[in-house]
Amino acid sequence: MARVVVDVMLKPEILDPQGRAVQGALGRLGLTGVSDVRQGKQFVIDIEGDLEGDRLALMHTLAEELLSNPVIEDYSMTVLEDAQ
Amino acid sequence: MARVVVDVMLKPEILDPQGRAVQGALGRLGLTGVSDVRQGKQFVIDIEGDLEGDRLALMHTLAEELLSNPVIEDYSMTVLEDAQ
Amino acid sequence: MNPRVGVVTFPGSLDDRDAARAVRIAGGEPVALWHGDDDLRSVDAVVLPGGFSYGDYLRCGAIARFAPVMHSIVEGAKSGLPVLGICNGFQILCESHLLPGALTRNDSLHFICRDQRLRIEDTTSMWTSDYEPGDEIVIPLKNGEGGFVADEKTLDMLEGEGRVIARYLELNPNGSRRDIAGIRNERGNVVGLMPHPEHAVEALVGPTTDGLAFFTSVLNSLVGAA
Amino acid sequence: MTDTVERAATTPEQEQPYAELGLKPDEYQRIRDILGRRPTSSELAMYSVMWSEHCSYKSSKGHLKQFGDKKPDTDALLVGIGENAGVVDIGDGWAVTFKVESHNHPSYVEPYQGAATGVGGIVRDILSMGARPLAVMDPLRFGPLDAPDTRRVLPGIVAGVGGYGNCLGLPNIGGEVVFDESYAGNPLVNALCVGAMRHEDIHLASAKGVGNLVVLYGARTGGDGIGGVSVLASETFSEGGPTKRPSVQVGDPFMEKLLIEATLEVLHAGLVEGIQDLGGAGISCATSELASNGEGGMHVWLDRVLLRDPSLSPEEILMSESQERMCAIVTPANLDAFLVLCAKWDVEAVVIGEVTDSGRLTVDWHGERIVDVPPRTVAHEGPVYERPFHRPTWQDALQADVPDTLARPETPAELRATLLTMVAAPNLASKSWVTSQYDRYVLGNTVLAQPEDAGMIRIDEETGRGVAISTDCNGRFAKLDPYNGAKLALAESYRNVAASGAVPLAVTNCLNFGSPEDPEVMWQFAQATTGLADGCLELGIPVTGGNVSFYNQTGTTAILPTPVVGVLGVIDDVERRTPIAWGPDGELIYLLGDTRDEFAGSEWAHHVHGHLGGLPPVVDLGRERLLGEILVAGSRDGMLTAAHDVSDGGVGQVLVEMALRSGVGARCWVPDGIDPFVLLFGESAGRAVVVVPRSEELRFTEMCAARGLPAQRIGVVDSGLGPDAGFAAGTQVLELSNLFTMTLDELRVAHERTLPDVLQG
Ligand SMILES: Nc1ncnc2c1ncn2[C@@H]1O[C@H](COP(=O)(O)OP(=O)(O)O)[C@@H](O)[C@H]1O
Ligand SMILES: [Mg+2]
Repeated sequence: MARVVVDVMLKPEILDPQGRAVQGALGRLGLTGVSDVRQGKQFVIDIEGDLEGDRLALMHTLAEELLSNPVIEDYSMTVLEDAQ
Repeated sequence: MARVVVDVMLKPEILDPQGRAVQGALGRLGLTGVSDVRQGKQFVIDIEGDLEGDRLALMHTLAEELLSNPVIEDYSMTVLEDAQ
Repeated sequence: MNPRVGVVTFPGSLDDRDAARAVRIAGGEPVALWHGDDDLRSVDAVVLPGGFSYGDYLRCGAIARFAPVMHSIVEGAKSGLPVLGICNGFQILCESHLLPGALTRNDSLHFICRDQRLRIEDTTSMWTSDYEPGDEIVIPLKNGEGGFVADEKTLDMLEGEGRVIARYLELNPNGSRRDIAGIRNERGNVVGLMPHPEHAVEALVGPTTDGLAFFTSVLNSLVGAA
Repeated sequence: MTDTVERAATTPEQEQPYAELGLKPDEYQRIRDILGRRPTSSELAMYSVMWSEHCSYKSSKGHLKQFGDKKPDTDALLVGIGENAGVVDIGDGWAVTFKVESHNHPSYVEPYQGAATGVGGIVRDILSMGARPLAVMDPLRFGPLDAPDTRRVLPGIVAGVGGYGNCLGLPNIGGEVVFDESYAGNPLVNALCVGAMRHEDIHLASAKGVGNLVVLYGARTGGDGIGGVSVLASETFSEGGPTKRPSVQVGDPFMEKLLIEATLEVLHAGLVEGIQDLGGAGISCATSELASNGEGGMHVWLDRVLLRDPSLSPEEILMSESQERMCAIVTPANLDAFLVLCAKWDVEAVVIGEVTDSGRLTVDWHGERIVDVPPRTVAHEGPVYERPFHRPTWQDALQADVPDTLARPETPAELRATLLTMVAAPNLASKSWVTSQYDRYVLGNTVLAQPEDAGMIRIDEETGRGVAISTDCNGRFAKLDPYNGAKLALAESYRNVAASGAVPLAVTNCLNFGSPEDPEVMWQFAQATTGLADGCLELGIPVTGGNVSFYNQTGTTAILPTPVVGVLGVIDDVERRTPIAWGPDGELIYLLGDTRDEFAGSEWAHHVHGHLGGLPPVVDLGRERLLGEILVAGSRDGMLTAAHDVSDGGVGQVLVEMALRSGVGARCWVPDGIDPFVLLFGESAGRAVVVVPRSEELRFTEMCAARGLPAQRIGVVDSGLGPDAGFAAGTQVLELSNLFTMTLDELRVAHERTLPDVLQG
């Protein structure tokens, strides 16, 4: 059994209105010096069996094309093998 | 300068319709054996200066009370000091 | 003198004009309240209207909760000020912990706008006293994050204490636990409701006028108390 | 190194990438002639975006002129074509502005954001006239419903339209969802906005008053949409490799909401001399248009522009299409008050320039002059092309391929089965899967919204004065005959507005076509614009504005010519609106107009036979006008309970929609002399089905007879047909005497399941 964590973030040059809103709120609530906030998505995926070969490749493709939108987002993917 | 990463996930007992939809889509696109998907949020926060003492405590409070809603969500927070 | 009902405008509030109109049609005097001002202008009751306060970024209602006006409203509510949160207002009330639970993404994952049938379950609150228990009404529902959730214990408590004020009939549009459309606090002065009674006060522009009684309820409660 | 005017003068031979920016060699040469030197890279950026097809209308201008030349005599037009949006007088001191625009190509690349920013853009156009935006509509067109591409783009586009409009607090009161093979790979996303203001609040985009300040306010400028105008809109779309800067723009409807409130406050406080939205071509467009419309000169300090991305070059800042920005001309005395109101709404604002009488638009970047041009040459004196056009070689063959030999249903059972098939056809099925994702209630003034014939909003709560709008186009008709197809689109839209009880007043349009460099497409365009201009003259309603979208094609195959027409009407009291749901038992159902055997381009030929050929239905605008007058008089004098225009799908579709909307059955029949199939499915223009209370029957039929409009009784509302038809009492039934009966439940399932079955999950 494997656990895959996919983090999806808007590309740096794309406007992130959510991040901006959070940045504003953090400042109003007294946290000084916040220079940037970006808000992304995180997917935690539990998969039975080993994630290798074709399935791993497919997982990568899906992370890029389904879980993220390559036109505006970047993704990063980590496979944790030791998930219970 | 510090970078703080806050991951926010729905508590396990709360229904996650987005995760369910992703699970269905992964299966339809040929990824077998997906037993669970949860979708959460990730905040990447860049802060000027060192994050210590009161400011660190405030950041923790805000992660718990602003960035997540303790009624339905859990959060985890990591401080990366070496951000450029 | 007509009771004064404050309607709060946050950046991104959308149904504030409509809520004020509903107050006026019900016979009250609407008073505009500004998010950045903690002065409640001696209003007798407050409506937190629908919309997308702060764009609904982060979580619906999460940022609005910290607005200066909310400090005063939370304090007022604790000492009995009637407060009605509609849609985004309901979300703000939950985020402010004036009401238990939270509102999550619709299970369909779509924003949904429909004429929704509800059953009024509780008429002891200040905002539902003009209804009869079991009344069925149809008012608009429009939200993207309207699924009411809370842990089982809280849900049982709400049911046990009769604090579910309205329930969805025919179709649960957003996956709300136990078909809950609205709840109240213990005292009955604070009510949160996902559908929009303020859009059902004029036959011409709403599906019914079934929503008007929310507003007449509070006006009558206030007059009765005075 | 910054390319300055000084440098440009001393390095005349430096090569410049004008071709990559979409400029032709002769256009580049013209720029050199205008300036008397080579342009700087910033000037080149400016000219290239402003002279793109999207901004300069270089291929269409010559044809669009007809809308002005053939303008009917009218007092209603307060501001005509050429401004951000036209303005019409609706009486009682109210003015209304409305316009439709396309966002086709961006919505294919990124459906959600493309559609969302399309809504955002048109809303700012309306706002920039000084009006409060009041409602939106979204005419959409896709490839076949079950095409994989449609399943990718449709949900995203719908979510984007809804996501932006809902968050902005504008009710969505109508639109279209049309499926056709030709839109596969090239969906059409048109967005319409309507707003209202008092006459005295009308504002124009002009920089008047030397010494006045140019204030840029709203969102910060980022690297988005750079090249979007010139690359996406003026050259054929191709899935090229990634460019350095994203061509996709992300919208922030929350910022736009703040921008609306802040803008209306500064306008009402009298703090604004001129105002312009930033859309295509960003700062290049706003500064050159404001200057060109005003004193003629402007100086800009470009380094003062607030940036989201500090690495942007001056060329990129000039071209950036970052959303949610506006530009205002403010006197120095009013500046502080202006900034205070912006701050109230958390809107950033900065002075970036001033109005001059130099006759030049000059731009400095950190003290160096990077632009020095006559603004008119940028904004209004771009190239104009007389593109060659000719009637397509295939047009005659297409028109000769009449649908007369297509197999028609004959027996009652076949007719019944065909009706069930037709009400479930993607183009005729219920669109509530789409419209239920849109807020139609917000602002509390929506009187009619989908699935009514027209969207209607109340403008004045005191008097009940309001407006109704419909957008329509049958692209198949336009392909068979673009001239009459455009007239038919106009006729349908006009009829829809009249059916709601409003008096048609003005027209906007969005002309979606293939490549103007294809002479056959250009012929379609020329024919359609002429048809529309002639039609508006005949109907007596002026074109107030619109938009042209070219290059809608995949490979060399163009989309159906799609001149979307929006008609706006006024109603003095929205209480007397005419809905499509019929009233109580016993009311009489009448068909108005002439029914002919017309099936070319019909939904039946398309859906059942996949056939397109012949000549579209006859269009008689005199007749449309008469029908409109009767529909409006029927509403005004309380003679009509309901009305529904007859178009796609024919009378069968209309009866089903009216029955489903009211939840009550009816007994209908086929009048003598009409073939049942032709009645049920024919698409003759100039018709409507109306419902008349018995007490009004005589008065109504006499009015029709006196005016010469055929009115035939075809049914009666009846909720008690269940038992006779063999169903339980209370079952609602639509009966066609001597042919068949159907329960409303059966019809509802057929009508409502089509979209969800394909799109859900
Ligand atoms: N098809 C059309 N019919 C009538 N007017 C049109 C049409 N296309 C463009 N126009 C008019 O040309 C002017 C310029 O259009 P456009 O550049 O799209 O304006 P904006 O940049 O303000 O959106 C506008 O007044 C617009 O209404
Ligand atoms: Mg404009």
